[in-house]
Amino acid sequence: MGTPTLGHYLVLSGLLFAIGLAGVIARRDLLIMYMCLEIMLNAANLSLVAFSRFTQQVRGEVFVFFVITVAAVEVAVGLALLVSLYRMKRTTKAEEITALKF
Amino acid sequence: MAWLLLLAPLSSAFLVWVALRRHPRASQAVSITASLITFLTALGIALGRIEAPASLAWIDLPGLRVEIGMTLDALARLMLLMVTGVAFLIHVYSLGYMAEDPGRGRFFGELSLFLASMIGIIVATNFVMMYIFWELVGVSSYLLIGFWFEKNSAADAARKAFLANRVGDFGFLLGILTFWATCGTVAFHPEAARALAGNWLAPIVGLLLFCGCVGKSAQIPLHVWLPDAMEGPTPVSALIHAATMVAAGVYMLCRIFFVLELSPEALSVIAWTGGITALVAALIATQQNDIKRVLAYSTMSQLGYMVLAVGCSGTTAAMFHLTTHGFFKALLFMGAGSVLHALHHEQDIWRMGGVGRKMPLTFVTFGIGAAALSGIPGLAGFFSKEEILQVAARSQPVLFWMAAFTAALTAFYMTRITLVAFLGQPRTDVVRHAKESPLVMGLPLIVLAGLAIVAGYPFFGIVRYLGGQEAGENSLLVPAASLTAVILGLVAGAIGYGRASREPIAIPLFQRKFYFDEIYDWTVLKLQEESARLLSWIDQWIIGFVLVRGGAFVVSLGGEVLRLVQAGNLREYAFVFALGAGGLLFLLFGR
Amino acid sequence: MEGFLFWFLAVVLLGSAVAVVVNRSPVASALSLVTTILALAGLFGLLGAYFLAAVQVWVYAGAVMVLFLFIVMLLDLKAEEAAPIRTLGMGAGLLTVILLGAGFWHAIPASAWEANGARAEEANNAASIGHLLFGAYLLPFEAVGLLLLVAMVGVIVLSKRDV
Amino acid sequence: MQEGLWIIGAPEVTLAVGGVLLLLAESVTKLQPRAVGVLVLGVYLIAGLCLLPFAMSGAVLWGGIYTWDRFAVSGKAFFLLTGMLVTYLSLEGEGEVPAARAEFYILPLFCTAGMALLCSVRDFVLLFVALELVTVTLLVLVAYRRSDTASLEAGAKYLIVGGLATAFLVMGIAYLFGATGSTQFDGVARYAEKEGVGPVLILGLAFLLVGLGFKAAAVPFHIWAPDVYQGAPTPITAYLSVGSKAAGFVVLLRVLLLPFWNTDFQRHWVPLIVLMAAFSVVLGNLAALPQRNMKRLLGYSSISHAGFLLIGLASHSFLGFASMLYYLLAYLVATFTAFLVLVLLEREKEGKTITDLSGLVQRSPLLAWSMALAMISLAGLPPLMGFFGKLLVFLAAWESGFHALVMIGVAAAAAGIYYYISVVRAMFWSDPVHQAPIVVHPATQGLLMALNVGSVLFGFYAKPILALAAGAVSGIGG
Repeated sequence: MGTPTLGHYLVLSGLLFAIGLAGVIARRDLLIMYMCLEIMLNAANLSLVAFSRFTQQVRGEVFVFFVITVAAVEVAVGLALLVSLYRMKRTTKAEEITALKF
Repeated sequence: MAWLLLLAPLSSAFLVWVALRRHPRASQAVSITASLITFLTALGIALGRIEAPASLAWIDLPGLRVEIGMTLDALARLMLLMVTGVAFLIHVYSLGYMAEDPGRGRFFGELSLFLASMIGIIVATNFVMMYIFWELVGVSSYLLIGFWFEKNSAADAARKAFLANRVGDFGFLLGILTFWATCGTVAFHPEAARALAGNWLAPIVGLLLFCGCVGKSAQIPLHVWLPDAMEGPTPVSALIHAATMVAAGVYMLCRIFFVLELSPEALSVIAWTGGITALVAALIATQQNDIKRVLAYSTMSQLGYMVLAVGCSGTTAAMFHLTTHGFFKALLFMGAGSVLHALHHEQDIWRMGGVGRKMPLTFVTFGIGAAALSGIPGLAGFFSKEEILQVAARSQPVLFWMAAFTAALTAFYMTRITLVAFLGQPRTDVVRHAKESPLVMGLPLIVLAGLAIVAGYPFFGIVRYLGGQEAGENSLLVPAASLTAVILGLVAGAIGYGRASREPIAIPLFQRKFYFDEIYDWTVLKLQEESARLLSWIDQWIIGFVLVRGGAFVVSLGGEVLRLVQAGNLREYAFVFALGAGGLLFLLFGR
Repeated sequence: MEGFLFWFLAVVLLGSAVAVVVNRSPVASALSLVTTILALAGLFGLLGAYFLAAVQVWVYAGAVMVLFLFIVMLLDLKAEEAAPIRTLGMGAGLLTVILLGAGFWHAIPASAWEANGARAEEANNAASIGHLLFGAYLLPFEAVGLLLLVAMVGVIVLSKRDV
Repeated sequence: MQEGLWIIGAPEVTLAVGGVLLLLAESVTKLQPRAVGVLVLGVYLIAGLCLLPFAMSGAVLWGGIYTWDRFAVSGKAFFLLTGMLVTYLSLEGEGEVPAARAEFYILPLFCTAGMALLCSVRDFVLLFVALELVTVTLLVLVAYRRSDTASLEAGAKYLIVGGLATAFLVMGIAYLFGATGSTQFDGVARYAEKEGVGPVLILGLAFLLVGLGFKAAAVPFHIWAPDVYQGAPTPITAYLSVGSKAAGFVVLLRVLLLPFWNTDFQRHWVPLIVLMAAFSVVLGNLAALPQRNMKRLLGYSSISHAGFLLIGLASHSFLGFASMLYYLLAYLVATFTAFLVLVLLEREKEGKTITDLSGLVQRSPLLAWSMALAMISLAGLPPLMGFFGKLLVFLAAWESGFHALVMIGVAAAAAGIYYYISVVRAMFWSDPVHQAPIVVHPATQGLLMALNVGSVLFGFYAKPILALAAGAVSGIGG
């Protein structure tokens, strides 16, 4: 087990991203789908930090800082929305929220 | 000054639309003044008192410069004079014809818009400007034909006209784009087309541009809208079918002749389209009973003549016939309108009879128009038709014989409707109580009848104005053949219909207009069915598979798939999104 | 040592991420997500981004995930029934993982596999981030401030009981 | 322009400060929501006035992350106009908005601030933050009617799909940063010029396109649009269809013109844009055909317009970009006219479906005519702005050699006429379902007239708008 290279980190991050995406597609509960979105954002963060280290640029880490903040903001608003939705419809299952359709 | 041509009717249309729709008197006044101003301006231009203005840049971007300007050469001046003159007379006539219509304010506004767009086509200096006004003519004629939109038939007719024109315009637009792409400019300049000379694209460009004419000038196979367009008020029929909209196609062909002449193939397609249209329309006209439909088919037939002339490189002949035809066809339509006005919109000639005695002025003027259209020597139609036949005889002998036969048919059906409608005994009570139309409708008739008599003579100067006849040997065969044809037609008509009170001949093929409508209806129906099937297929499979409801087949594929493709389900949305992203990646890296 | 830590954390990271996706109970999913985030913080540390590792633990594991858990408990979400998620959803998901993973793999240049270069030794991580944050990136920083305000108002608007 | 002075001119600053002040004032003094709405209009006006003196200046500020050029200024003006019209729509459709209404007027200020900021971005970090400001604010606004399940559902869908787009965007930026070591546009451009275009850069470009395609609602990232358009409060639907879409295109222009202008890059993104454009025009127009719900119909129509705008973008020529900007303005005018009429009808508790529009001409000729003009302009018939927009876009694409694309576009536009005309037919040629005549406030009458006249006038007299657009485009280039 040698020292991990940039490639290792990138593949790791890519896999994480794909798992998150798969979760968004596969899960039926909006809340869990949202958790999977968080995984995807985190995957991007991992790439950023890895790049930041291997290009010797702190700027990437600053961007991660922004991403974390924005993610927190989105979680706050999104959860508020989901709670309101739950209050009205008593569910957060994706397939039960399909009044708007073709 | 010359800008008045466009500004006067445009501002009239705008004023009526914004403020005066509810005030018929005011909008009549505004609209008639505007058309008078345009006519006077056109007169001033024709007399050389008004010069063409400098062009303004309308779009000025690197790579594309479109100017808005005015071409005022002989071609345009003649057309301007004819269009504005006829339009003015039609405005005056409409005062009487539309006097009782509650919506006439709107009517006059739409007339002004139509006039403005027509003038735009005439003076256009480049393809883009012409296309803009071309489309605008389409829109405003849509409004005018559908003027009585309460009637379902009018709404349908308007839609039909619109659709047929769109088909033609699609080709026209592609033609313009191709021209621009090859020549690098959109201006009407013979030098501009140099890049096309000898290019394999030349016939394609020519034919694509011709598509626009096929739609607007009602050539086969896009002619079906024109007879139905009779649903509009009669002044509209006169305006659209006589002088202006349908003539726009022929005018356009003359204007862009510098492109067409680069390819003999395109020219012969054009000539044949015109010849066939002329013949088929004349055949249909012999068996129609609706007076306005007869006139509509005869218009189509005459337009076929003009297109034929262009196809035989006889632009002068085409424009000459266009002008004289504009006069006598407007006259015929307004005469017919006058009859309809008196007979409370009875259009069947077999329910008229003896109208001539009740309405002498209308009868005399209509008769002059009919004689001019039939090509009786001494009247305008004779001279111009003669020109076209000469041109045809020189380059396409087969088409010449077709055209001569058409001339006989023309004389035949004009005799038929004149005899049946105006002579004999009144066949209904409405006719017995008919009265001559008011003077405001009569005056335009008189003016046009005068023009229908004199416009053809050399002293009137139309041909000279256009720069003289096409060079070439004039054969004696032509006048002989055409005279024989006219006489044959007249005699046949007189024998067949002199004393008839019922239709003596019945040819279903002609009555049913060669079954064009049936064929189209069937095709459209099929198309609709097929596209409905296609749409529902898309709905079920593509949209259904990706994001909407599943159908029975989805069930058969398995309930699992069904669950995956639920309607409005966010999970599929996410899946589609991911597929899209995957597709992008595939396109970038998969190659 | 670094190699061992990397592989250990990577396995934990991927395993817990998969656990988020496949767990039927929402609470279990949320807890798996916490694990994911902690593992990620470990990787950040491994990459020398100590400050971010701390932020990750505080903000994500500390605040965001507690919020998630709280909501899960509040809504009293039931575990999902087995059938649909097990089969087709998973199939589509797996397909996505494979496709995207292959895409990433393909896109990563060979040079990346040699780049195990020296760490960005800008000794004090937090300080340099701070400098950038309040220097070059002051404008986005202010914009994020505005974003937080919007979020605050938004949360109130969306969840306050009707007056 | 003096360094620092831009703060006075930048609308984003004025709008943000105005918004914060209004929030404070409203919580302290119990202002009427309507009054807040009028004040918001005032804030937009002030921002516009402050922008004027700086309209012609140019500078690159903040160490290169923020640029002030003619494109930025035109974009900011465009978004100010959008924001103003949205607020006017909200004021007219007051009954649609629930309690705690004042925020409904104030939040769009922040959103517009985000859009104005987007016009000036020259750095991916700033781009991300500004884009999120727009998305999050819109999210709150979409779900604003929280006692209405449709609104909440729309919000949930926007949340999840928007979240996906954000994730892709961040990933894309990560790759771009990783490959070039810079987050600034010109840094990326310089790197690509020097080192060539590698796979990581292209990956970044693709992910960026996904994120921005979501904003522009272009196929295949369009799925959220019809649902969200239908569920959101009507003024917000208008905001989404004009503001959010325009923001997407502004950023696309900025991004594709500076960092990705390199021909090696063009080889990659031009075919993608062409495909997206073709699919958008076809799918948007076909899917709109069977729709009866007006907002949903406009949703699909907006997808097709994204396609037409993309055709302009795809031609990647000066003419294409300029005509795209002209098209955007035409789209703004027509869309807001349509939505203003819808809002007025909704006040009468109708206006949801085409049937509700039946016989509108007998109830209010002004509304019917305005709607008809809007539809005709969207359909692309002369002489309205929409026609010239389409014509120019087609011309540009044809010149760049995308003949098939233009033919698809023309055919799709022709198919689209059908559903626009069916709206017109309902208004003019059917008997009214509802009878009560509709009373329209004089100011609204004036606004409708202004929009109508503008649509006709700037169609015929396109030169000034085109000159503006051309100036703006020439301002962007590297």
